[in-house]
Amino acid sequence: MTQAMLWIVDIGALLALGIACARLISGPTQGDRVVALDVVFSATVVLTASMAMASGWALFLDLGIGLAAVGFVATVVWARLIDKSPGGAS
Amino acid sequence: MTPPTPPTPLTPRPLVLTTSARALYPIMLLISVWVLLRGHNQPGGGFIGGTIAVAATSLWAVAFGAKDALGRIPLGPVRLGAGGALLALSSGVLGPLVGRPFLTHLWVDLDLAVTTIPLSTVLPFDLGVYATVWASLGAICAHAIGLDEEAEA
Amino acid sequence: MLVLTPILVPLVTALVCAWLPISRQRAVAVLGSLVHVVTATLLLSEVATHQALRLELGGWPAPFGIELVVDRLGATLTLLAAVMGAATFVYGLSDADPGPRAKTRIPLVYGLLAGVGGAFSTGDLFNLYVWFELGLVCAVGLLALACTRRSLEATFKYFVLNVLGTLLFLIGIAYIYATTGHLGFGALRQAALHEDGSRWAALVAVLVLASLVKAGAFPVFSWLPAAYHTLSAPVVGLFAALMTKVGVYTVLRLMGDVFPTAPGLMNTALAAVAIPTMIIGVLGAAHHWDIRRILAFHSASQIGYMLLGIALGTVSGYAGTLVYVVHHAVVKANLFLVAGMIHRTTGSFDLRRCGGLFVARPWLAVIFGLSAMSLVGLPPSSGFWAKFGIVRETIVLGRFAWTGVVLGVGVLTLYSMMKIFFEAFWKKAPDGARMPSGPTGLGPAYLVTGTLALVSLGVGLWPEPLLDWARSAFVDHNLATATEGLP
Amino acid sequence: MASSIPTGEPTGDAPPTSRLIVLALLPAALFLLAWRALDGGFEAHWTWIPTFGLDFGILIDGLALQFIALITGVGTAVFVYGAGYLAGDPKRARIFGLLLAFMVAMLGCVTSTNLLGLFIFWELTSVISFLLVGTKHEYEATRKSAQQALMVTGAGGLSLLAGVVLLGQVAGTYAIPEIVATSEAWIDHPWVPAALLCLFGGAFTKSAQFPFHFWLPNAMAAPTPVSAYLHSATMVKLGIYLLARLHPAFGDLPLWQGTLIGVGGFTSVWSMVLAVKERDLKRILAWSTVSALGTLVMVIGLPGPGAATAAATFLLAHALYKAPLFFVAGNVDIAAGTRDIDKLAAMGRRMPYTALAALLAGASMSGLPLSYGFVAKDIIKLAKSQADVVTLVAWSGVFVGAASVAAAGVAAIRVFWHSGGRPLPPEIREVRWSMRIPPLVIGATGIVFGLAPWLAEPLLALSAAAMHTVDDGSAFDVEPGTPGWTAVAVTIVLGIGMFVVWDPLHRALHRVRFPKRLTPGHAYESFVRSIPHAAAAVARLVQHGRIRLYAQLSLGFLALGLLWVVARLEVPQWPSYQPPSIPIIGATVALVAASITVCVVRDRFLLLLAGGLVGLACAVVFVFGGAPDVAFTQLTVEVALVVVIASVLLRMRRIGVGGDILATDSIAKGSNNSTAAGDRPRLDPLSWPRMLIAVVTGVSVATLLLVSVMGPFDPAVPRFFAEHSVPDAHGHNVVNVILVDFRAFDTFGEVCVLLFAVLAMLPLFAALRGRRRAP
Amino acid sequence: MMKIHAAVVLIYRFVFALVTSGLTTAWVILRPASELQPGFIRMSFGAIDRRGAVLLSGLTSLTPGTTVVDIDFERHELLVHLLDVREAEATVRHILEHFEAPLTLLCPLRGRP
Amino acid sequence: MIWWLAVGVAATMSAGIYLLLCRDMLRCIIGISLVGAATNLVVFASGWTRGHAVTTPPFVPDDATVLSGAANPVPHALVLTAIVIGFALVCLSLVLVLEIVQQQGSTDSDQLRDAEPPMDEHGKPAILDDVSPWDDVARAERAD
Amino acid sequence: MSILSAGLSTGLSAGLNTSLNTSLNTSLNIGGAVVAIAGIVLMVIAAFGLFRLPDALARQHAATKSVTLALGLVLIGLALHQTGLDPSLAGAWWSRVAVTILLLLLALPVASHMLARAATRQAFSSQQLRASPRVEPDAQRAAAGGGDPDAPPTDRDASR
Ligand code: NA
Ligand code: NA
Repeated sequence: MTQAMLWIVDIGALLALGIACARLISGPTQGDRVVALDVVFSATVVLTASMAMASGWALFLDLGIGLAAVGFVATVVWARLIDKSPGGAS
Repeated sequence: MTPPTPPTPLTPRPLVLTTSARALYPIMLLISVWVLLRGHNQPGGGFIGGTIAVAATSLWAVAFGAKDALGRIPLGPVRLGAGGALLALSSGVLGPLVGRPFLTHLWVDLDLAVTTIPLSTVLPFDLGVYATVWASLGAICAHAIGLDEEAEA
Repeated sequence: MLVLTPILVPLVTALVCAWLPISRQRAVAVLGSLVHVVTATLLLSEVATHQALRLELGGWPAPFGIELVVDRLGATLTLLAAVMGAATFVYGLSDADPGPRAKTRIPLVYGLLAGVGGAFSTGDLFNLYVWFELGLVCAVGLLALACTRRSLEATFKYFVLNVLGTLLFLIGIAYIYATTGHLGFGALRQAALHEDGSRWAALVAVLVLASLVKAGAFPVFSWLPAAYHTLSAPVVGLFAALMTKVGVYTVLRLMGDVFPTAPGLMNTALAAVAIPTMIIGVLGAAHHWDIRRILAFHSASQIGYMLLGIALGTVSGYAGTLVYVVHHAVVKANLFLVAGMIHRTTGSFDLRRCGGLFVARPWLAVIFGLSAMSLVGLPPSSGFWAKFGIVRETIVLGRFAWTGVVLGVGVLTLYSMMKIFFEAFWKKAPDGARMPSGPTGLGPAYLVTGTLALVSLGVGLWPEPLLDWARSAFVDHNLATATEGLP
Repeated sequence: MASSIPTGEPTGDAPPTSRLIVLALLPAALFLLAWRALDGGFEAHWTWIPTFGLDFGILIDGLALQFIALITGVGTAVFVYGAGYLAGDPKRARIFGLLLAFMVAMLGCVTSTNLLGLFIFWELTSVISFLLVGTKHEYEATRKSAQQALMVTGAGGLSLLAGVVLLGQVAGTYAIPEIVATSEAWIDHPWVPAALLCLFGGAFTKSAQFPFHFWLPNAMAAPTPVSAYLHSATMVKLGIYLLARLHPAFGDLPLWQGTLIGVGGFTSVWSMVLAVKERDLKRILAWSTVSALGTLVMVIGLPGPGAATAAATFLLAHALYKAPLFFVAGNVDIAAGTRDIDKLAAMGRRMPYTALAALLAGASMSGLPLSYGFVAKDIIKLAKSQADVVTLVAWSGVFVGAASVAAAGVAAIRVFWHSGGRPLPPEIREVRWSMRIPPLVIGATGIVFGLAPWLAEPLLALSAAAMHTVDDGSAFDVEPGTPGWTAVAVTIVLGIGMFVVWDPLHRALHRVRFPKRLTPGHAYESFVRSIPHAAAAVARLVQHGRIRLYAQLSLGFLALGLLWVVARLEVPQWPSYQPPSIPIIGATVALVAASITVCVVRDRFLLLLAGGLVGLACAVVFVFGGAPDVAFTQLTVEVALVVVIASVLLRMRRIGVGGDILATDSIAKGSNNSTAAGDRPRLDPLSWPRMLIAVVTGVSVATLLLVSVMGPFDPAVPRFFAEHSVPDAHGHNVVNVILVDFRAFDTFGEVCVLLFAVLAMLPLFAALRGRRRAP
Repeated sequence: MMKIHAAVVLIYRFVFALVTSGLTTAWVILRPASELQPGFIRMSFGAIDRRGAVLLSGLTSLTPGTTVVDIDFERHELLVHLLDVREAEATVRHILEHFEAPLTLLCPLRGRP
Repeated sequence: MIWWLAVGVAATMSAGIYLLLCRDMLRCIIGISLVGAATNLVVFASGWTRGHAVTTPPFVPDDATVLSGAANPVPHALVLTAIVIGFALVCLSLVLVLEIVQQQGSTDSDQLRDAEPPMDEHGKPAILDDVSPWDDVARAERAD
Repeated sequence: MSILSAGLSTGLSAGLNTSLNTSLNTSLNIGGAVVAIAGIVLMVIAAFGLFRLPDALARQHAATKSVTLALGLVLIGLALHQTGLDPSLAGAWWSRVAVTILLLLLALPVASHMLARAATRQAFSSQQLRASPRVEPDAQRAAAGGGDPDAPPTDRDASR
């Protein structure tokens, strides 16, 4: 059951990752991209959690913690930069 | 009570950002130090701790400006970076002082009444790595964020 | 601890200078250079009595930790780096184009010296890569220091091609590691004994290819003539002395020492790189009228000689390359330094705008003449013995075509050096040339360039110590794959 | 050519003879000292370069002694003459210094026992000659002459070096006596012909033999003392010296004989033809020097016992007449301000001493009886007859002799006694004593030796013995005194005839349309001219300034190298297939997708994001490859990269560089005509060579990875880390233990790299900040 | 004690808001898009200090369908983006009812009437 | 697993090299970062002996003193530092290009012809204006 | 921070170790899996929202709120499942999951706010924003707190 669940979780996370990446790439505004980036980070946290379970090493969750922290910073920083920038959509 | 100015589209410096940056900056630095300290046995260490501190600096830079963020790096980025490298170096020099090769780490168990704390030269080494990574990458990120600061200049 | 000094002395100097304000950097740098030269000399004398100095860092035994190994090859180049670092520093005290007064300049220079020193003294492949990176970053910093359009352009070209080389080097390290499980030179040497066959050669070839980029061999040399001439005089002197030499050193270390069992086809392939490098370099130089650009192309050409010495694959060839490296570092740096003085005196680096120096600055003419003779390889100069070692070995091995190229390129080198001599020294100063009438404040520059010219001359007159030393640097490795030549 | 240059030399009652004349005491003393070696010779050795088996040795035997006598004797004269000639010349100190250095180099060359030592001094003489030829370096013509002299002799020197090394390799030594002594043993070595050809290259360039003869007349740009010393009496004879030195070893080889006789003979004839084409007195003398050198070369090549004697004798004779004639030409030049024989006439009345010297030397040059030239030519004839050479060679001597007579006539008769029909300018008068005595003394010596040839015999006998093939004392067996009077008469009569028709002959020769492009001098010129062209072509090829093409060249080379490396792989073992986890599949797909995206995408942000995606995929690989530390670092770094990239791109947009990557969105000042987006040239259209290079590199790198992981991997190091991490390094995170302990030095270095990267960036950031502040 | 109670209430409402807003947004995604009518409104808040304003904005953002775009502290106004402006009135009332009171208690605006 | 990774390496490396050959300097830099990423993957995989990827992280459990059955930690350490360095290099190049763009107004690397200007009409190299910006500064400093 | 997490983990694992039995383990397994899968489904839906929703501002709702909730659910689900699988790891898991979720909760409003600002800045002009209506559920408060919404606009951004 663990395997099946992890399989589903992995697939789901990758799916979310893929969709988010598609939005990341297709834009069209910077705002869209930074929104997508946030999703990317969250999906990656899911992947680390899945790895933590699959490997039996809880320490992969630490990765998730760090990722949540710095991912947040990335989102905020990028959003703020867009917020400050003069023009409209790229 | 009449506000002094008419409604604005977007305030230039978001209150949410500055307030949360004030709160998160020390927390993130604490996390980074924690990651640094536990690095010898758990994931972490100087490099990773340093990069988390860099995230804190970036956050501060984006909230309060690059200059302010650089000013919050103790000693300033160049001196902290150089000092970190020198610290790492000096941790290696203790080895030769007791007749062991350079960069030989020494371990001493500090016997307090309650508990013994293992002290070692690994910590200053990793601390030096942490300091330099923070200072260097923090300077890069803060300066980069500062590239776009003309609105406030 | 002495083994550490090639790295730590310049590095600590750099770090302390980075800490200090610009007004107090110079004093530290003087001290650093002094200690650097003294320790490098001590190191050399140590190595002369012991075979090689080793230090297992952190006390971890050799195949496991990082080992620093300074043998005669490394010690020689370390001393070279220290001396050239000190020389260019003293030269920088004159007002011959000292370069932008930036707070980061002295730290970057000493960082570069540390990177170079690290490359010369490490006994570990990945550690070598680390020092490569340090040198690269510092070089980029020095190139970009002026922030002019020209210097940034040079920086970009330098950066792209050199980073590529560095990354390829790292890939090569990964291959070697994946195959052997080792990174230390000693363990790799052992592993190489059991390895032969094409796969091994292929993996070593990747490392050599990457080193060729650093060395500035044709056709991966474009960064060199694109970048050198944008630097200020003392820095370009340092670059000329050391940058490409690190690449040559690496090729020498890899092919001559660590992986000596690499088959002979590699040597032929290296010659196939070295010979076009010599020719293209010397022809490219003949095209130019800017002294620094002439000299930069000549650097490439001379790299060809050094690589050819390695390609010979014998002790004499390797020794010839070592002698050549030492000679070229001194002489080419000196020529670049003289170019800076010419610029200071005539206001231009372009030969079409210089002139009249033979009369106006006779001692400069003497210094240039001695160095140029040395570069051409006319006796009695260090260049003659450097070239002779390689010519002789090509003949010993019956590679007459190589001999022909070596000698023919010499003629073209002569042509270029004469061109500089004619235009800058013999020709009358053209109208509008701004020759300063008063003192030019070139005292330290004369001291340095004069000394270096005398060093070259001295080596030319009594080369035996250097030749014998260079030979001994390789003889004891017992690596000769070809028979010793006579006489 | 050189005569057109204003000399700037002192005339008439200009400053007195320079005090530098005391320097003449040095060669004079050496000259006297050298005679002490006449009985027994002198030999000395010092260890010099054992690495190459080199001793620095000095050997003064007969041949060396003759050359020493020549160098110091003529040297004394030159120093005396030069003190007068260069009086008041601001460059005189430098010239004297160089002449002294030159003398030392010459002495070193002729006394060195070691071929390599000889070579070193040989090259030194070339360099000093270059500097002396370039005395009047302000003039381009002078510089060209100097360049030519050094290029030709320098290239010859390199050839000589090759020859020396080859010979050293064959003979096992560089010591000349040993080479000579052991030549029997290795003379059949296949490398010997190559060595000889290389040696010839050196000797012929130095001694201006065809086809390298052209540089010598051009070197007449040098002041007269220099020409007299270097380019007639001494330096140009170094080639002769070398050939004479090695003659004992190779004299019996047909290659040796054939080449020397052929080249020397032809040179001696051809250069006299060229002499007739000249009007400049100094150049005429120069060509006759070339001719004499050719004769010497030929004579050395002659088999038979007389050759050595003939060579030694002619060597002496030539020095005795050519040096004074050069002095004479210099005197004429000083007095009249020209060396053009058309403008010179009837100088004898005003310059009686110079005219006398000219007569004395001219007689010798003509080989008139009672002069030493006569003795020499006679011995040469004898040597030829002994050698049984072909008639053509024998009779070439008659032509050369006749032409010499004519040239001597021009120099000694025409200039001084032939009245050109024009009145002599009043300012012409005899030169000062220091310029009169040297030609007179040497010229007179020639006559003295002609009257009493036995005076020179001890020296010449020794010299000839040294250059003779068999050391049996037969060298000097040629008894002079049986002159072929007919031949002498024919030569002199012919010579007088040529002298008489010198001008018509000159005009006739100029009318002959010789294909100029075939002359060696022209070949040299084209070679020198072609260097810049070839160089420009090379520069166009390798220094076009376009980084992408640099990268293309470099990467093409690397790709080729990698391909070569991969192609040379023997059928390797490949890793077995191991089914991957889903995230790895996802990461791979992401890598491929991102890779394709970055290549085709137009938008800058997209490009950077796709690049960031690669980093993310790498992080996934690291996570599922069991490396949380690495993944963590990758992710945090990725975040920092996002920050930096976003900042940089936003700044770019502020500058005005838009999002579209394929368009040249230049805002370069001046080109303010804003082109529509559709008109913009596409910067980076997809190109096949680039793709090919990229794919070859990528696939090769991956292939080599698959190949290299097949081991044989020695697990000792990771095992050591696994075992010692906790007990000895007190850490459970082995990666961190490696970073801070096992391989802490790497970490330290990398940390420094980071710091210095920041130092490198600080000026850039400062510049960017400064630009923002600027309006 | 009042403050602790207020804080506990706030945290509870915070988590509750998070869950409901997450699910609501998911529902918004899944239902046909044409039903939405997004837009901005402005909303003033009471005597709360800066920290309180930030907290309020955070809580507002967690309310389903709303996001605070800007805080104009000088005017004591929030600029709020709504997924559906037709529900503006109800949303604003909900926010003020649930969050303003505890925040006024926790972070009162000092130095102002 | 290594086969999949090899595919990823090949793709990333190829794309990186392709971008390096482009005229746009920004593309060049992304090319460098891609090549760097591919390099990191190669180094990472160099610990997979015979292509067999061990995915257990190299941490010694709290109750153990010897690591067993875990991934080879050496490449991890090497990659870790390489990542940080790669980041610094990419940042350096980004800022460098930004300053170039600031000065020349475009990211076209073909316009980088200031240090290597084209030849003049006679095929001779152009004279570089060799008065460096700090030249006058140095002179002024000497003056006082 | 570390003390807190250490204490939490020891406490939790001790408690769970003693009290759990096999059936509880199984139910934890199944329950955890359900929660995790529900979370991941929610995440996919949210990601899907990046395409379904009309503009960046609307997408931001999906990206922040739904994704955060989804992530929380996945983490809690996995932690539950892990507790069922191997109670000895439960402490380590729960402490870390708690920290992560705490972090997410802190980050969510800020990120959401910043994202919304960015999206707004890119998609809407100053005029549009000024024209946004003021919604006042309570008329008295409006009089006390607000100025005149229709006052002539002066761009404060520009004046700085
Ligand atoms: Na060089
Ligand atoms: Na490392």
